[in-house]
Amino acid sequence: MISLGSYLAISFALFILGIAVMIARKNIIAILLGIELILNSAALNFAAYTKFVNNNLDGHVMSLFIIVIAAAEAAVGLGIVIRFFQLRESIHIDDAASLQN
Amino acid sequence: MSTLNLDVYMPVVILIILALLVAGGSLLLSKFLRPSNPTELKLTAYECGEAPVGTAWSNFNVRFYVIALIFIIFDVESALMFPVAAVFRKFMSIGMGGTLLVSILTFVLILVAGIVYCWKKGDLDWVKSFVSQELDKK
Amino acid sequence: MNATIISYLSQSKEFNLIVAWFSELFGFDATSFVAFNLFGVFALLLIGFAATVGGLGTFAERKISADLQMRQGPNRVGPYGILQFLADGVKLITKEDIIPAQVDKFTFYIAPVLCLVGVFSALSVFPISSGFILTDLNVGIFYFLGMTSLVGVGIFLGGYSSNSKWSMLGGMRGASQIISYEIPVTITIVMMVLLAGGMSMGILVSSQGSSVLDWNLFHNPFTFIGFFVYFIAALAETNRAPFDLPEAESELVSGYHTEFSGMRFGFFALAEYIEVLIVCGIATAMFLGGYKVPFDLGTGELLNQKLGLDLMLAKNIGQFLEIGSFLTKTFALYYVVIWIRWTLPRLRVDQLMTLCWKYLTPIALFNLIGCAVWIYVFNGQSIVQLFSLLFKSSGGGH
Amino acid sequence: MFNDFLFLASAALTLGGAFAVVWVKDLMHACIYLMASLFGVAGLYACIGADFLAATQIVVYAGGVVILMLFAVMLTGGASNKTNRYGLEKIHAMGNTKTKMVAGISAFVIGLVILKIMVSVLKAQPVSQVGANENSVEKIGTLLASDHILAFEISSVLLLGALIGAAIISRPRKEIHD
Repeated sequence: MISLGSYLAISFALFILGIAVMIARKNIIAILLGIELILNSAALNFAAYTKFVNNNLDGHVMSLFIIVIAAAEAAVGLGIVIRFFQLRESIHIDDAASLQN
Repeated sequence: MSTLNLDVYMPVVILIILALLVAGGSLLLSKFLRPSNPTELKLTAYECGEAPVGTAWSNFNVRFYVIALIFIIFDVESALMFPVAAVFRKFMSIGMGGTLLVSILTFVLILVAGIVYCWKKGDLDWVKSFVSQELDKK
Repeated sequence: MNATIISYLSQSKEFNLIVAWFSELFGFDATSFVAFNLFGVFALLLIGFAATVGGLGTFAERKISADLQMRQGPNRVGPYGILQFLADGVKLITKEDIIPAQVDKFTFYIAPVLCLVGVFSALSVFPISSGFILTDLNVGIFYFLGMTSLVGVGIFLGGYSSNSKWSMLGGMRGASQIISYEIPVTITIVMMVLLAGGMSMGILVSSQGSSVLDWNLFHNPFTFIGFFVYFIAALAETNRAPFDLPEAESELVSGYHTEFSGMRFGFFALAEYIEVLIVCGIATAMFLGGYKVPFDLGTGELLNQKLGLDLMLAKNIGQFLEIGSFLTKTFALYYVVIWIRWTLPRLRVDQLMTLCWKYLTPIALFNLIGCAVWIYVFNGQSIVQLFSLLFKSSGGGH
Repeated sequence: MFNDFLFLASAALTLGGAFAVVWVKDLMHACIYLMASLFGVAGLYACIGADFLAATQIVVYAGGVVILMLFAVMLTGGASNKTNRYGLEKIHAMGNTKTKMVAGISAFVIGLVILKIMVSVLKAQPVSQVGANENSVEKIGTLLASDHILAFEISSVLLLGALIGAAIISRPRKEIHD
């Protein structure tokens, strides 16, 4: 039941759902939610390969750094979203079409 | 994976399920005991007798976000610090405590620099941020 | 294998007999099955205990505040009104459950449950005694941090979902206060992990001795400061007075649970009181020697050798002694919490944030650095050991 | 037995939460479902003995990122996101037919890939036994302090940059109000 194949399948499904969120949503925050899902699928892959393929825990460390980077990315991305909302009164992705206000 | 013994996680699962059961059970029990005669007036938001105007889901001040931002940075920092702190004694026993101490101090001080920056810029104080905005407007 | 209550019980032969009986009944190794049921039983016991303490906490709070204010307090229901909390529970259950029309139903339903889930699941690493800890995870204290941070989400959603100005303000205040004060708590816990050399509750407790001077509280000056930093910050994290800004009844009517009535409000209140208990217990385990009893009676060897008791019986007696010691310290801290609530006036929001960001967090960071340097310089010895060494050397001098 | 239960529950929570993030319209609910999905991922970590990763997942995501998301939703108008100029309710949860087509094709392709990998991998025998019972915290700490020490320090620089950058970006300025 708990095997590499099942973990890879779950990771793939998570990745696809994240892509679907990024495609389907027109809201910048929702797109950031999708990015979080995608990063989680990558971290899950690292952990699964550590468990089932090699013997050391480097994969866990990589997943740890992925989590760190995901948190930093969420912080900066949401900061940009809030700044954008202060400028445009909207967080719709189609409003972010110009480079300067 | 039969060799992997996950029984240590049983209490966590059991307690989460029990929490859901307690919540659902007591709500179900009270469903039979409590009266239910809602009126127009009961179902409005409580605003000390005034009629509520508009929705409460309005924009909030950005100070809340800066607080949450600094929080998550320190949260992640702690997530990185915990395992290193846990092996500090072990490294000292094998005579590598000095290098680990230096690395920990570097790690912490770099983040202290970030806190000092936010402090100087007035992101940390709750009231002065108004004043700084006013100064920016002028 | 992590130490769990099962690994303690499995030392007795009755447990093995039960396992053997179920094994031959089912035809496969039933250890996991028996463990599951026993875990369920003890989890129910723990939840019942915590809920009773939470209920009695409301009663004790009224009585103590009455004493502090020279009043009578509840004295009608039962002897000294001790059954007051049962009456309150009945009242909460039979109260009408009003769900206003403007609320966001989904979040309105799950917000109180999130608080309960966070608090209850944090109970699973509650170190009552060396044997009676449900599961002693390798990442125990870290898991505790994560699970209690669910309460912040629950409070924010409670404020958001009820779509009322008071609730919204209370929810935002509560969430920002909780996450702000989580930083000093986390940094202090990192310091204790640095000191103990492990993240599991067992290691945190066993890193300190049974006598008072061997507590981590007196290990070095930084831990002494760190205890107060942790206690203040954890107190603020549970939204207790003088930090109860989210439910400041003079500014926001009742804060994030203005629109909640009946049991849904009861969940918030229960979660708050149980969280106070958990915070006091963790402070006891990290700083005040936890469940340690003098002469290591908990292990039972002493009783076994001196009094010739059966080893298992001696161990059980030791467990009860440990539980007594742990609960005594915890309830002493609980009394201090209530005492503080009825002594100090409420802070202002800016004072709250100033206290967190400009006092507690820098002090906690300074503590972390200082404790690391102390451990490196003095090779992990406590200040008491250093003094004893000093006197020994001087005594050897003449 | 319990392992399978934990694994199945975590997988169901993960995928169900992620699917709900795709499906629901209210952004706040999407954040909550994201939290459920991340809890499921933590459970999946626990199933393969990565207990520290599971705890980190809970602390950083449930405690940090989700709170940050909820704050950002509130700061950008809260539930009025549903009724801003474009309005989320005008957008069907899965977007228009174009995005539906893209999603369908990509799902088909990825399904094939998953099938391929399942067939090839399911018979591969696991080499390592990183058990839940042995202390993975010490190993991770040793690795962080010895092999990955540079990444450890640089990550603190990354966090510093993220803190200062996000603080500068989201700090209120004067041209907001005109």
